[in-house]
Amino acid sequence: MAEEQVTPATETAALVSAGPISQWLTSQGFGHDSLDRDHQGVEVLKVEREFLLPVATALYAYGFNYLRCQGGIDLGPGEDLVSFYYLTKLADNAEQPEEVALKVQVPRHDPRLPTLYWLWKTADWQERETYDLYGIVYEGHPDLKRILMPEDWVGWPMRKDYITPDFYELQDAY
Amino acid sequence: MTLIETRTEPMVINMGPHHPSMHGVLRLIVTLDGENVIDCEPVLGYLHRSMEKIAENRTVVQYLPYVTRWDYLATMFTEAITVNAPEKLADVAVPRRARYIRVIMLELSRIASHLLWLGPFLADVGAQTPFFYIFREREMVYDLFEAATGMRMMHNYFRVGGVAADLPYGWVDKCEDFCTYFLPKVDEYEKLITNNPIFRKRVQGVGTLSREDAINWGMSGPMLRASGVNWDLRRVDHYEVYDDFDWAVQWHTDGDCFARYLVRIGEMRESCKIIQQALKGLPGGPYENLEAKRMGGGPKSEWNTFDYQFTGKKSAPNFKIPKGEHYVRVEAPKGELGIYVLGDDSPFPWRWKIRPPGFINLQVLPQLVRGMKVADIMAILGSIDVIMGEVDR
Amino acid sequence: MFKFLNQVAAYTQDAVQAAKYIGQGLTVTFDHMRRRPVTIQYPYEKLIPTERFRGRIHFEYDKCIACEVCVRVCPINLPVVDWEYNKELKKKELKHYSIDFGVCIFCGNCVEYCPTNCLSMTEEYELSAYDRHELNYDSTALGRLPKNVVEDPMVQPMRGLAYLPKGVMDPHEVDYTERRAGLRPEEILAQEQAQKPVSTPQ
Amino acid sequence: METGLDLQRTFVQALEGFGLMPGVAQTLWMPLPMVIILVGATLWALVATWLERKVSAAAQQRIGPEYAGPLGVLIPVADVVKLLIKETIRPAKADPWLFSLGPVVVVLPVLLAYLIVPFGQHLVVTDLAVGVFLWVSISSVAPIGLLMAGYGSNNKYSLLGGLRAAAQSISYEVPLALAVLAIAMMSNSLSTVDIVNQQAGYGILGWNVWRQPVGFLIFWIAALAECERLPFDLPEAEEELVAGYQTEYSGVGFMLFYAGSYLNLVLSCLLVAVLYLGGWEAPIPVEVFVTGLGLSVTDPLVEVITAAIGITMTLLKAYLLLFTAILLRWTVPRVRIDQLLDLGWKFLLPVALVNLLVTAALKLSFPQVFGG
Repeated sequence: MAEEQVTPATETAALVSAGPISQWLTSQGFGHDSLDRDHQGVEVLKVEREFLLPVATALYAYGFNYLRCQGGIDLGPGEDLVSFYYLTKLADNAEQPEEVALKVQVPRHDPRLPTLYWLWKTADWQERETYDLYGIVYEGHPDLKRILMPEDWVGWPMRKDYITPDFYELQDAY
Repeated sequence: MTLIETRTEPMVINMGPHHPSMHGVLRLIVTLDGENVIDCEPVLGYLHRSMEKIAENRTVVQYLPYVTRWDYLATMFTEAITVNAPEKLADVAVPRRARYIRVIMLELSRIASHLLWLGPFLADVGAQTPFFYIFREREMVYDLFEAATGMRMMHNYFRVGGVAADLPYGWVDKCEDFCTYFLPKVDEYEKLITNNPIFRKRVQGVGTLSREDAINWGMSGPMLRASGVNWDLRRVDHYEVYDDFDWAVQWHTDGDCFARYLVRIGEMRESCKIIQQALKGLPGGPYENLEAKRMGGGPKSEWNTFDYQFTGKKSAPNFKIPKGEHYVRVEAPKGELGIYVLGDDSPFPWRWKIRPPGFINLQVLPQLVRGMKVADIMAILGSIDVIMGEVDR
Repeated sequence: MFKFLNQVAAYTQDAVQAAKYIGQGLTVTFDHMRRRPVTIQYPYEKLIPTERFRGRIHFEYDKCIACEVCVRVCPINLPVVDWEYNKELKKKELKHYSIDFGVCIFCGNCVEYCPTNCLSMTEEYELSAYDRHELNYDSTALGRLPKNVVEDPMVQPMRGLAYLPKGVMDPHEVDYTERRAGLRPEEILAQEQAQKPVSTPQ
Repeated sequence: METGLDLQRTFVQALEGFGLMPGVAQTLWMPLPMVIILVGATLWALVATWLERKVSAAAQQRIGPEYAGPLGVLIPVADVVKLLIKETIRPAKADPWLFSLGPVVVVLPVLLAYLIVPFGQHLVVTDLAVGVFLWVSISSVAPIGLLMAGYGSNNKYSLLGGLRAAAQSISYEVPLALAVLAIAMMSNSLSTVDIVNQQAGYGILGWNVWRQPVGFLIFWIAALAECERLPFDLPEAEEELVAGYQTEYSGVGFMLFYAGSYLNLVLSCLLVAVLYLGGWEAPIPVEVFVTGLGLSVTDPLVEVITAAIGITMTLLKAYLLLFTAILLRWTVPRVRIDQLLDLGWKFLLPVALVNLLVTAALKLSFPQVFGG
């Protein structure tokens, strides 16, 4: 991939160099932190959950019309949970369209953050899945309930501290 | 004249998880007013195996046999992405021959997947016969797969840094035979299906998805392209060696089921063309397994250089996924198949998030079927092309 | 009136078009009736598994060094390797080896990574049993070789597409002994030699 | 008109010759044709199911049933045996009466309608004056059975299927009847025997299909819809309604539906043959050969041969149509319910009406050709 060669120099030079999107956001007054670029050189922005909605809206207005991938990460037992978003500017005949990744860290004991469903409808099921597997609550989501696991499942299976039950009750067929 | 007011209770009908046209174990809770659909709620999870959790406890080598069980009809793509993710994270170089072989395999797999979309789609609107015709061609693809990989569906063929084995003797010839045989067959399908007035009536103007909606709902693959977006990751990301070939992105602007049909039919033709070109340009001898040439050429011949190998370096069973994160994707037949991988310098990935195209594409279903007829649910669901293995993972 | 007639004309045209295209579809299905069935009549005709076919695993007891690589590369750590450390020889001695084919998915990882090639894939794929525990093969059962389809007089062997001669698409058309497409290694070698007769190996 | 073979008269005369009273002889005769036609109809339906399998297999490059008898001809028998000994399951909350009576109500009218199918001048169970009309009216009883089955099954798919069957049957009854009306107008009779006789004399050129091409198509489409064959098999649309009204049926109940649908199909094909393709008439009139060979039409041997040819001809035409129906089934997709009703009410009905009017006009203008 061509993107790999984008800025290997800047990555090493400045520990956290703000990319163009980050600079634009800063110029518009949206608070966020730049993290290391990911391996393909996509800017990763760390956003506080209070600012997620405004930042996301700004990015949406900036042209990031396509939410590629949304998911959760568990940073480890007892540590924070992360909700990440990969955004792309989708256009016809695109060549290396701009991409950006957002990461929102939420504390494990209070994993709440606003939903992005109203900006990108595609967040609907992806956020439900993250809720289902990580227990991250997306406030304002129209239908936040378990999607892959049975509705009466106890626990959040993808968390690192989840203990697989030795014995499964036969789930009631609906 | 006053109309007599009749009030009917809406009927809630439960389609699935075992219903003839639910493509596996999808369950739809459909609210009907007579024959009209008021609402529909998909219920997933009947095939959920927590593939992501499994991935966190497996090395890449151990995990590879699992991945063909996501999208079990486009198996090569799941393997490709599983291999690509750690490969790109570790910056493993892939020989050109291996890339060509990968492209051939991927496109064959795309043909197989589109074929097994075409049959059930037509069966969903009521025509059973194409189902049998597509199996005839699909069997041939699978015969080719079996000869090269050892299995028809669960190949376990891609490896970090290349593919598991070189193509066997005579495989290229037979693959070319297949291409020349297959293109007229597509014409035959078109003759049987495309202009059939009943088929046209069933799919034209049904399940129309506008360009804006398609983007906003995160559609990908034929769903997105049928809605008028010229977006094909093979072109956008320039991965593997797709730039070496002359092919066109298939897209239509109507956004209905018929447009999706046309896009997929067109893609089968394009895939066939790509395969033909790739077979011609296969580095290291147009036709055969290279071993004989290598031995003939001696240890210092060009046949022994990096580009002419089918695997760069055989990966160790405890191949370490380096620290770092990224999101990789391929254009699978159903859409964008992506993996977000977060490595922490251990054989196991810390996080392995799968972005299955079917899962994302399926969520637009309630949107599309509202206000349509019962029979349209099947046509629309068929045109979305979901495989529950990857939706539920 | 004319407008109405035009409508009628357009309607008729539509109907004729519809009839035409349905007729076209009928010709396709009708044409298939004269084609040879592509099905293979399974118990009487069988496809010869390909060379790389991953069937039941064959195990050579004497070659095994009990290294347990097969266990480590297996997605579910399936092979059971029972060994004892022989202190005199300072070597692991294999006591027992078994694979449960009721659970195995024939991914071939164990065969690929086995350092001594004591594991290999056979072409046996008809593993049905009345009891699933019968599928748990011990080292003796794993050492048995399957019977080749070609040797079975009750079966008409067929080849898959990739093993047919060039241009042949239907396995019914040719005998299975006919040579398949592609050049043999020695032929490639001969070709190579013919191309550069001057150059000599160092 | 020649009299041809009259088995009834011969039979009754023979019995009277043994000294039986004419009334008793008549009574003895009565059940015979019924039993024969019952057995015959069942047999033809079984053949139809076998044909369905073989033709669909051939159209899909398969072999189809092969090992049950030569070419798998015993497969229908195996089917029947299987379905007979299969457990009959009735859902717990189904209505027992409706559920059990449904299949019977579906099959009986179809069997009853075989009364009027002629295979020769006298080779018909009853030559009713209202012939075709009887069939049209009787066949509209079947949807009641479907509705009963659909409603009684206590299953939503079944209910939808039953409702669809009713709607479909009502909409296609009308164009069907109108198409028949045009034929009746030309033949000045509703009797099937008269209709065939009216087409006789000119071989293939005399058949109604030339005088009623539009009517033929309307009748064929409507008949397919009445039989719930594939472009119109919405009541049992597998992909939508699982199996429609027969979802909950197994064993004998299912067999009755299955048999009913094929009996109905064969019946429709027979009727198309009778109404439009000259019934038992050969493409070249048999009389031509008979007189050409210098034989008398009333020669007993000739009569038997003519009757045999008549039966063969009728069945041949019917099975040719059946083949078309099967091939069509395996070629086209299914229409949607609104499109189905559109086609019935907005296309077939007006066209049938126009056809009727044109027929009437032609009849007035050319009474010789169009049956004055």
